[in-house]
Amino acid sequence: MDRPLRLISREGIVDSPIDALARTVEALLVVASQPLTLEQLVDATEDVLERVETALSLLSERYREGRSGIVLERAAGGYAFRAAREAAEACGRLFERPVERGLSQAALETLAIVAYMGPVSRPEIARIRGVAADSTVASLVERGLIAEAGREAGPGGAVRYRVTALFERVFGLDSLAELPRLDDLGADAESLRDRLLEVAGARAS
Amino acid sequence: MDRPLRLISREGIVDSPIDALARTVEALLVVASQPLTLEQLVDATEDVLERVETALSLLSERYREGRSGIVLERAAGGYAFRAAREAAEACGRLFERPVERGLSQAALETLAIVAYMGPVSRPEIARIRGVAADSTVASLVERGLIAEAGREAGPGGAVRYRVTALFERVFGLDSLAELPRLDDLGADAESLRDRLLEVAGARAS
Amino acid sequence: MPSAVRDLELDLDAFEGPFDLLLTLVLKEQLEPAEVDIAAIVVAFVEHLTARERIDLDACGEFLVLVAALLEIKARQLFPDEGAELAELEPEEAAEELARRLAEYRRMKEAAAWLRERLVEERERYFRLGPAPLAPRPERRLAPQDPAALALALAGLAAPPPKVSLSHMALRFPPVAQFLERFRAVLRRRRVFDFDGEVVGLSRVEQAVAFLALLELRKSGEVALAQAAPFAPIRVSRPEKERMQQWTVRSA
Repeated sequence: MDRPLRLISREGIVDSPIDALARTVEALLVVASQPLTLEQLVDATEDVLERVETALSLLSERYREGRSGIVLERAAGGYAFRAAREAAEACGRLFERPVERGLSQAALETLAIVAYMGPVSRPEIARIRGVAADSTVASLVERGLIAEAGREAGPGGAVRYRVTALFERVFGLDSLAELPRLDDLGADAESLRDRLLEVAGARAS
Repeated sequence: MDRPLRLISREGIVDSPIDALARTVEALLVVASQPLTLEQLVDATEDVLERVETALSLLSERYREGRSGIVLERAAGGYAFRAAREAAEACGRLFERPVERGLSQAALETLAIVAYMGPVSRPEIARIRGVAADSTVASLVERGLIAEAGREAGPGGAVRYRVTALFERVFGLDSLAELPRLDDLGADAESLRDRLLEVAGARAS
Repeated sequence: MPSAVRDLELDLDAFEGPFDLLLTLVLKEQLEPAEVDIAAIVVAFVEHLTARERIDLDACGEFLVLVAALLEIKARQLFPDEGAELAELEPEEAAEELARRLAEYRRMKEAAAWLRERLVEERERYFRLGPAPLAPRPERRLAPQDPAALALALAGLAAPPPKVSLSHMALRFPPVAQFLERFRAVLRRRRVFDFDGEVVGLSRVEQAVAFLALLELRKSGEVALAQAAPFAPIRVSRPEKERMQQWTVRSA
């Protein structure tokens, strides 16, 4: 028996409780304005976790690339509907991409700093990038990719920023843990340090 | 043959052009934040009106009450997805937000500025806080904690804001006169404003 | 007068030609200061000096001003606002700190490149921004709040920020273009003028930049320069036939 049929309730086919739950989850996902976590789905459906997970796996079978124009995806720590990739061209004719359109190199570097090191303040961003960060930060806030996250400790502390769920969604990340590790570049710092010390030594002798 | 299957493309089932079109329409509808008119759908799919109408009727058969948690609705001259009625309670629980315990630093600072110095404009709030105020002000207006209170003098003057009765209720104040005194910061709103702008200037330099 | 400094021939990775052209290109932002190996310039100058019979103190002074300016520009580009902080460290600590920051920035540049690639990969993914068309509008409710938090927030905003040392920003560079325009304007009014008379009252650094502008004008054939004797005023006039110098710039 084909799985998607199990979601369809009508005369002649038994409507199992899990199908009803899957329909409720569908409904929640189609009205939500952000990805919904498993916990949110459990709370809203007032059902149990295992059953909600089963419903989600039924739905991801039904709503997947090549089979449906609506695709269920994992994003920003939750579940959300999006358009199928095959419809990208049609979507491009109707919808703008205000969040990521025209992101400058400065904006991407700032995003990288906030994503890897956040919460981080404007002065810290400026220190790392070597140029003032004010307008870049303002534009990223306006796009909804970063948001305020309190101030630095102490009097007169600067506002700090973190990346948002929208950032994760736009870049197709389920969580920030999916950002590539940059540890292997640590060796770089070593060799740079040695070179600088060499120069300093040469000067002193 | 059951109609919904015609939308499903996979081995063994022929994927007719109208099914592909229906998937594209599905995709457009799930991305839209407004109902889409027939004309918009025709433009975006670059297809002909009659075929788009056929695709829509296939979709309204698939996405209807009792059969699916997602329901295709003709609304306000356009088409849009909504949650099925059977999921109304779950949706209600999803959108009924728990009572928020506190305010973000951004919201608190903005509220404090408006409460002590209002009516005050967005540019002035931004100057004092040292960061753009747009999203924070918009969110406080939406939550009913601040409201518009005229404009700054002169042509093109910026909208000014004051706190609301809801604000007073939330903070347990009978009137703004009951706000905690700020003797060490300045005797009146005017000297407070000067002090804050001076510090903000020092922070920005 | 040939100058031991201006005509100092350099052969670096990023640049080949006389020192004054290098400075001009850096000030006009046509050459990345980060690419310039300043230690190699110092070595070249010291070799140049030792090849001469006696120490040219004037040349040393001019060189110090110009190379300090170059260092300042390079340092400012790499580590803005950090000069004072680094100066307090021991050389080894400073080297370590510098290396750490350079590596940090390089990592962030790589992360930015990864994000850019990711955007390209993900550009076929469309999703809804904002609420669904027919979704209920939620109402946000807030628990009772303490008004003291408002006073505290304002007190935080009224607290002066920590002091940042700006001592290393003391050297300010006026753009070369400013002097180019200034000298052109003077030459439109007068056929000849004294360089010293035009720059009197300016700081050493401004004089150095003005001098670079002058060299630039001579190079492009817009002015002719003459000096009656060493240390005599430099006379600037509208051009006659001037020898064009052959300089080459190699890209990094």
